[in-house]
Amino acid sequence: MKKIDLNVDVHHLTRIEGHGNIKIAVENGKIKDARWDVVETPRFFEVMLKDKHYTSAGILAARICGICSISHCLASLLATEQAFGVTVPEDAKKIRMIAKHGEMLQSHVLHLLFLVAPDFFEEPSVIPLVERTPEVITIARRLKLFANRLCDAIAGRTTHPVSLQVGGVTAVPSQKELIGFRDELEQIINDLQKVAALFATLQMPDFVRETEFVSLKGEAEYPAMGGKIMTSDGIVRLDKEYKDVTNEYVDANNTSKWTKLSRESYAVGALARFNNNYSLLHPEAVKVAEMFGLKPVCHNPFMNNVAQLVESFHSAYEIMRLIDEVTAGRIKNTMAEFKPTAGEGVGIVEAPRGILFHHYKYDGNGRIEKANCVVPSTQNNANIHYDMKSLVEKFAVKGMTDEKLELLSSMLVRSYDPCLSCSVH
Amino acid sequence: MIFKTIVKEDLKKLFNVHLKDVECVGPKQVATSNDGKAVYQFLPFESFDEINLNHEKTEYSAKTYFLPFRETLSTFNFKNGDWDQEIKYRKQQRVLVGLHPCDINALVKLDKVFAKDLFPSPYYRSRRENTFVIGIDCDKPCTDGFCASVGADVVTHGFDLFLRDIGDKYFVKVGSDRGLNVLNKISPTDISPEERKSYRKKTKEFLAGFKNTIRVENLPNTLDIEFESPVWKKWGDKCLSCGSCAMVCPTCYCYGVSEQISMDFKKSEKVKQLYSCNLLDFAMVAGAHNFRPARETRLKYRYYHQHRGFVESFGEPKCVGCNRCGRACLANINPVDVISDLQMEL
Amino acid sequence: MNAILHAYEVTKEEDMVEPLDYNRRSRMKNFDKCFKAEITNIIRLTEMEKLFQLRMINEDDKNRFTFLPGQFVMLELPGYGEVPISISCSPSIKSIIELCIRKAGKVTEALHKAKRGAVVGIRGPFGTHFPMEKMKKNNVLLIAGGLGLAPLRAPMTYVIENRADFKDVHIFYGAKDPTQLLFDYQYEQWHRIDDINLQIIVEKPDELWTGPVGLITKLLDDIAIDPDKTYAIVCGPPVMFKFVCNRLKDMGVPMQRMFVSLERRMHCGMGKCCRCNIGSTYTCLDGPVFDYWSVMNLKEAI
Amino acid sequence: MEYLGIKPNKPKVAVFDFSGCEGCELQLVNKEDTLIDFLSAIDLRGWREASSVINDDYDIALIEGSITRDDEIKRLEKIRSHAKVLVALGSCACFGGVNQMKNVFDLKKANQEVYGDKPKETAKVKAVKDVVKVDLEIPGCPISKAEVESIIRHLAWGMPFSYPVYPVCVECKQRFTTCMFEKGLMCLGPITMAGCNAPCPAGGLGCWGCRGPAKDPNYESFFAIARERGFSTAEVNERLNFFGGFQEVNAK
Ligand SMILES: Cc1cc2nc3c(=O)[nH]c(=O)nc-3n(C[C@H](O)[C@H](O)[C@H](O)COP(=O)(O)OP(=O)(O)OC[C@H]3O[C@@H](n4cnc5c(N)ncnc54)[C@H](O)[C@@H]3O)c2cc1C
Ligand code: SF4
Ligand code: SF4
Ligand code: SF4
Repeated sequence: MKKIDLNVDVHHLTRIEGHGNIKIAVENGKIKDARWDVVETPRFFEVMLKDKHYTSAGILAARICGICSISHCLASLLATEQAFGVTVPEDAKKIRMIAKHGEMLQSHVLHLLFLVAPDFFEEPSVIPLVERTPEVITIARRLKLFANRLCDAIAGRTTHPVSLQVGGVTAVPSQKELIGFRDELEQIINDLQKVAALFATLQMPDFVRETEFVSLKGEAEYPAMGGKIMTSDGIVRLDKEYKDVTNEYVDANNTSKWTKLSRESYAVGALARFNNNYSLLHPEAVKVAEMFGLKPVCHNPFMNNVAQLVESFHSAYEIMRLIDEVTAGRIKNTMAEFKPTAGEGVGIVEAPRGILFHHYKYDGNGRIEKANCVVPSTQNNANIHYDMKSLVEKFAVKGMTDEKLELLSSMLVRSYDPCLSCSVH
Repeated sequence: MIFKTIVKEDLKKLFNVHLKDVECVGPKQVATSNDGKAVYQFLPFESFDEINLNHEKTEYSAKTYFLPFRETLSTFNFKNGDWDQEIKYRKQQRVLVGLHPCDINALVKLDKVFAKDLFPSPYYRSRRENTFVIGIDCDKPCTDGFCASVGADVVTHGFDLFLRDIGDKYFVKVGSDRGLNVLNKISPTDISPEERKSYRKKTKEFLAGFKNTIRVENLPNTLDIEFESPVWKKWGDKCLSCGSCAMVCPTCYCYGVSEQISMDFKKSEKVKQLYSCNLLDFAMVAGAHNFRPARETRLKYRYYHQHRGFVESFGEPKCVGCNRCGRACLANINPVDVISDLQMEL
Repeated sequence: MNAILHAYEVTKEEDMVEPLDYNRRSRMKNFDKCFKAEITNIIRLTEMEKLFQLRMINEDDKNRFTFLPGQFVMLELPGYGEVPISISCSPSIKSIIELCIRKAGKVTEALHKAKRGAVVGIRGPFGTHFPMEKMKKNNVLLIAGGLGLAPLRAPMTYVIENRADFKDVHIFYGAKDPTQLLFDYQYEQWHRIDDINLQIIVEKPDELWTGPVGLITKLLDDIAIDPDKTYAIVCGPPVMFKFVCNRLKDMGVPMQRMFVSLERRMHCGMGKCCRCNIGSTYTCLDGPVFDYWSVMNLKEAI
Repeated sequence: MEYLGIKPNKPKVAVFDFSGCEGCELQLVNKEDTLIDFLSAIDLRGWREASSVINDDYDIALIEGSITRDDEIKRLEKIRSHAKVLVALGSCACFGGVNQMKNVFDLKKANQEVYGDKPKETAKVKAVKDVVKVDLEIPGCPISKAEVESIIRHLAWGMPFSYPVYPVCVECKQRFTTCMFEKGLMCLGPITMAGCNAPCPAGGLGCWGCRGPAKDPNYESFFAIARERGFSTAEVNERLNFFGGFQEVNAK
């Protein structure tokens, strides 16, 4: 048998958000090293949030992540609203939800078509695809443009929203504008079908490592904001008990913390939501899952890509339903009356990359005394790390070139759609 | 002038039935201010119920429908080292309703500059001629306006129809043949002697109601003599140089032109953007030399243009006394205070 | 279109793009349309200034474009912008327009990079002119400082071409140092013209300089004029024309017989954008040529 | 396209990210209608977030994020040595952004609070210009893609780029926004540089000054106005300090 020596050293992996390194060393068929290290610089948001007035908490929190700023902002608002005991008007909730789904669509499309797709075409970036498959790029642009415009209209801006504020929303697009978006959705869903057709031709690596999946527990709807936490290993917890789920700890090689629950690590994100809440997906989204043979509980991390695609359909249909509901009557009140009080609140949002927690403790003057944020990618990092080990065990030790392994391990990390600056925050 | 009366309800019909497929713009409530007052803005509406003709005064003026904040003057299309120039005007019809006397008088002043002067502007004329203007008299003078002082409280022309609320009817002045045409859709009646009386009574009450005045007699000369007055520094020190006054003013029309190449480098647009003489680089020339580096000088020149320059060119002040600038100004710089300060200097 | 609004005459596009014609400017309908012109020659004058010779591409435009000394055009470089530039050549030559341009910023820098054959746009001419007719049968003083020679060149060539109509002609030109002198290749020719007093002075001479040294006002020391029969055109930066005009005033020349050309920021050339407005006066409509009396009455002019 | 005998050059561009949320980089792939034209106008030499191509030969370096660790200083210095034009992209790069708010805390304590007894390396937050020379700044949190496009076009045509000198209020007026102060809210618009198209006042948030000061702002008058309208000095200063663009400017 041939001697197997492998060496992969990826410094600052490309086409992901933030800075992380892959290190794999196999000597003589023995794994010396197989690591996923996050080296992003810490920014200390939890410390910066201290002493902040509730009016600026959401603005600051949004800056944790430029890609899912709407989710961070919403989680922050939910935490504050829970602390103050605010009941957000129904119309405002729906409008927030449209923004939430808009972000989900935008983020998933960005990941699938701009960051993942080049791997399958064996290109370094999306730019060569402009010439190779212009139709795909046209679709990608159209989808993203739609989602961005929708968020701009609803939240005032896609990146770092402005009109999502404690108590509700401060600006509402006109009925006419909303109906305009509704009319475009047919084309959007059509485009998503084409994306699905494209992904159906791509081969996802056949890799399975059993893990625990953590997400919000949907009650009547596929989960998005607020509610209980559940895991695929059968644990259910209240929002206040989130720390029992996350169990954050510090790893020496990572600026991102790691988390664990029933096993050495757990996963969050599209696949986790899918696995835990399959029955609540929109029927059209389920059809797409079936097309890919994706069924719960799936333990192949590469299938997270497919789960994102499934969710994109779900979000598109949800946007349609929500716009219909909002435009059916006259939008009444979108802002609750409230007074800041002393108290604690936990805001949980299913961000595109997974479950997100913001936990604030307020003094009586509307200022934060203590803040804690647990971010999706933080929770995924340990899982990626253990996946990496398992991936090397399964594939590499049987023989593979360095290049192939580098690509495969990079694709593994990318399939989680990690957001590292966010995970370190 | 032809005078008619219409039943109020018919006006609604005019919009909701006859003008259904034309773009209609009127005073719409957009917000509530801190002190509980409704804030109005001239904005497009679908149904007549969305607007309120009893509004006190819109926050911004209606000029933007004639002099938009941004307008493409021409497009240069490049090809093979050469180019051609393409010019387009806005020709779509629009109905503008709810303009007060100050607003209409402002349009008449803009007409002097943009439609009739040495170099008439086709961009303006095209918009003006394709806009159907329906004005309405104020029920009572607004709290802070001084239109009467600058002769802008009464309108005689510059509209297609002009209404006054005389109870259950509108008294209508018809200013153009197309105005009459439109009016005929909703069967107007000839005015009765009582209606004429009540129109005149209402108008008299309105004119008698003015409290807010400025003394404009000899103002152009005063401005000249007081060029170095410390009054300018007093107000200039407060000025934020934010241009808000000129943006909301119905008669401020200064602008800047810039060119923007498209991202594919295939064409370039020459874009006009309304500017303000209060903005820092208004009189800046090459080599960064600025003719008006001081806030007070820039502020002063706005008043000069309103109350001296325009008088010299057209025999009347440019200001129509709506005090929109005063309301928009966070530093509370307003013509009444500034001008009375100046007059006091004497 | 809504039929009931239709009764009113709607502006037709054709109305708006009627060709331009100078001298009937109130009948002109569109002043935003450019004449297309080709750069036929570029002459480097100094480090910072170049003379551009332009020729209208369209034959009709060429015939229609007439101007008077002192007027300016808006020079359009599609994609870069538009700048006001004085016409710097004789009004009698129909085939060519000369513009002397200093590299000062965005647009002018691009122009300095342009090559022969490039196509630019021209709008105008705009503004007032020097009253050449009135000046006839009088002495004329043509005085320029620095780039002021650019606007002065039009009246100057006019005077030269119509030499017989004028009495004494003095042309004074001053610059900081010899490297900044514009049109130096033409001095020889101008010197040879009979009965014109051409004097060139620099503030800081170099080794090769043999002419007079000092400020331009110094040249006035050596001439005797009959102030009642004298007109002056003074072009240059405000500090310069202020000194010269005051000096001429002391010599007895009436302020209304001295003419200067002002520079302001301009974005339209048509008295609309207000950028060149000085109080009540538009530099583009009432100027750029003003008599000195008016300038002194314009606040902030200098 | 060639015009005036001048050809636009295709600048070699590389994008780098330091400490930040990468929202500004995201903006670079937004504005989808001109995205392809934008990407064709540049020769992309490196952009970790979007491409696996990495090349050290570039003219323009777009730098996102602030500088908070020694290895970042070294990386930045190396980039500076390659780049002809170094552009600071976004408020973090231009003035430290929200990140600089951590500078008021004791870093040791902060570290302990987040990482317990296993502290991570960190340093006081710096803007890019505090470390290397910056040629152009595009402030904003996030940046406006339109401005980036405009800068790229100017660089491609060798034209100097100029920023609006006026404050946000002008853009507010141009989009019919009712003034925040009218509604009883605070807004830094009158002293902040325009160019963002005033999304924050339009969304009911008021301007937080993410683009830093306009040219020659009238601070005194602004502070007086804020005071008159019942906003405390602390409130005004908190806002001025939020994005770091108004360093050393404080209401008294
Ligand atoms: C009536 C008149 C005649 C002129 N004649 C000449 C001439 O013959 N030769 C010559 O070299 N220059 C002349 N100038 C000055 C010339 O217009 C400026 O140098 C030029 O506008 C600079 O533009 P830029 O884009 O290169 O510079 P930038 O500094 O980039 O200018 C930006 C903008 O500012 C405006 N601007 C800047 N400086 C001036 C200025 N001095 N006057 C008016 N607008 C300005 C322009 O509209 C320009 O678009 C004249 C100016 C005027 C008003
Ligand atoms: S200057 Fe002021 S008061 Fe006069 S018309 Fe303009 S906004 Fe109205
Ligand atoms: S909201 Fe802010 S930016 Fe807008 S006009 Fe008011 S003060 Fe200026
Ligand atoms: S309005 Fe203010 S805070 Fe908002 S983007 Fe503009 S400059 Fe930044």
